[in-house]
Amino acid sequence: MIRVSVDSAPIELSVEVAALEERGAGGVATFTGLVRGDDGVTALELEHYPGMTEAVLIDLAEAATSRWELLGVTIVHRVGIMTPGERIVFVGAAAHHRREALDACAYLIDRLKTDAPFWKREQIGEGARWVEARASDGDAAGRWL
Amino acid sequence: MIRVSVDSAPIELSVEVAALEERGAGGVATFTGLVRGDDGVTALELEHYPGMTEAVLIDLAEAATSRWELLGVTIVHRVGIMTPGERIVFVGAAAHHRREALDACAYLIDRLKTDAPFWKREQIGEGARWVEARASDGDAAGRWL
Amino acid sequence: MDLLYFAWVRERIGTGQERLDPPEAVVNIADLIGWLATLSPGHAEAMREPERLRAAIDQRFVPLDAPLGNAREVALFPPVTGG
Amino acid sequence: MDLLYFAWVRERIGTGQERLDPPEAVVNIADLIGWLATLSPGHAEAMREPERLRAAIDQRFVPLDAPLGNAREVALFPPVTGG
Repeated sequence: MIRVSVDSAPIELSVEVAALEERGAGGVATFTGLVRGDDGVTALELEHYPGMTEAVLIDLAEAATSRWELLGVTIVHRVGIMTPGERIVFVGAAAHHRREALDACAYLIDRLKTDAPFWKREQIGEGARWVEARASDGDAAGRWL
Repeated sequence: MIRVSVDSAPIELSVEVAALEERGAGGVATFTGLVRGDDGVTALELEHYPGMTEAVLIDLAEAATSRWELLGVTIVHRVGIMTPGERIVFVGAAAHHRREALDACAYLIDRLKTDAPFWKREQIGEGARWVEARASDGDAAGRWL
Repeated sequence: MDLLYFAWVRERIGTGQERLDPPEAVVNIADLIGWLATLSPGHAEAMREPERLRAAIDQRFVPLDAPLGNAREVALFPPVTGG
Repeated sequence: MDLLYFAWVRERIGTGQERLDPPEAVVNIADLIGWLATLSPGHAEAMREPERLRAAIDQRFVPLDAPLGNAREVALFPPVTGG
């Protein structure tokens, strides 16, 4: 079962986890990305490519289910404006065995970082800057080739 | 910040995740182990070694924090009788960077499986059997040596 | 052809979407970037460093030397930074 | 010396804890297992396959050839299966 969502509403972690836990799996692995409040960032804005973003996330979830034996995959990404401490992204995988769930979870977030059309803009007091892509993200996604 | 708990009460996932999210991290990785309902198992009983179990889990959490730069580590293990779908164990790690959080989370559950004195007994209808240790768990823990 | 722009590409151009009809000599993404740069000072600023741009044709990522073919929708944007 | 038993070791012996005073010839865990096996049919059944047993001395895992030394608490149990 695949669930993909791109939404400006806050991510309801309990609801997402409960849906994965109900798949009858032996284990659920999750990763949640949060807005960090260091570096003076007061707000973060996420822009995406409507249509393409959702399609990429569905492809990514399907790639994970064909690579590992999974009972559930969830990818939820927030867009719009959020503040420090809020959730940006949630990925989760449910599987009979923990290794599958853990590996799939790492795979989903690594590949999402390089393959999904989202762009972050940091608000720092009165100013704002577009976040630059990091070479380390490409390296992390390359682990899964 | 380390939190370790061995308790017969159900694991409150939302509470545990919220505590990790409040550490100001960029990411939180979690793994939750659940009682599987296949194989006809009607209940699972977890026995532990009071005193030693808690000490081993604290050592394990400290080993993770010295190996990776973590803002929070949580290990919660339930004991006593539980039914299919209920949570047996929750491990979580909060870090500035996702790789640390993901690796620490996998490390915690892999090593918990081989190092922490817990024993599982499956109830199947009228009968019961002690679960046998699996060689694959030793292999998984060996990855981290 | 529908052109879509995201992030600082959108901001520099001043719009996120426009419909344009590139000349026949524009056969690939790199050509398109070069031609767009001639349209306005905002376009010029957005297209100034092609190596910092990424592209999608009909919602699939493509390299900058990809032919436009019968593209209905072409998007130009910086490297992605989600998650 | 406090002896602790867990899981099927405890069930076979019929108690989770007992205080015993092993003879001087019992110097390591393997000796202890052999001596315990002589105490009762339940002990004998629990100690029948030493290779399936694991041990801790004063709440630290030890191999079966570990000397007892001044152990105050010795635990015997099957391989762990938590998580």
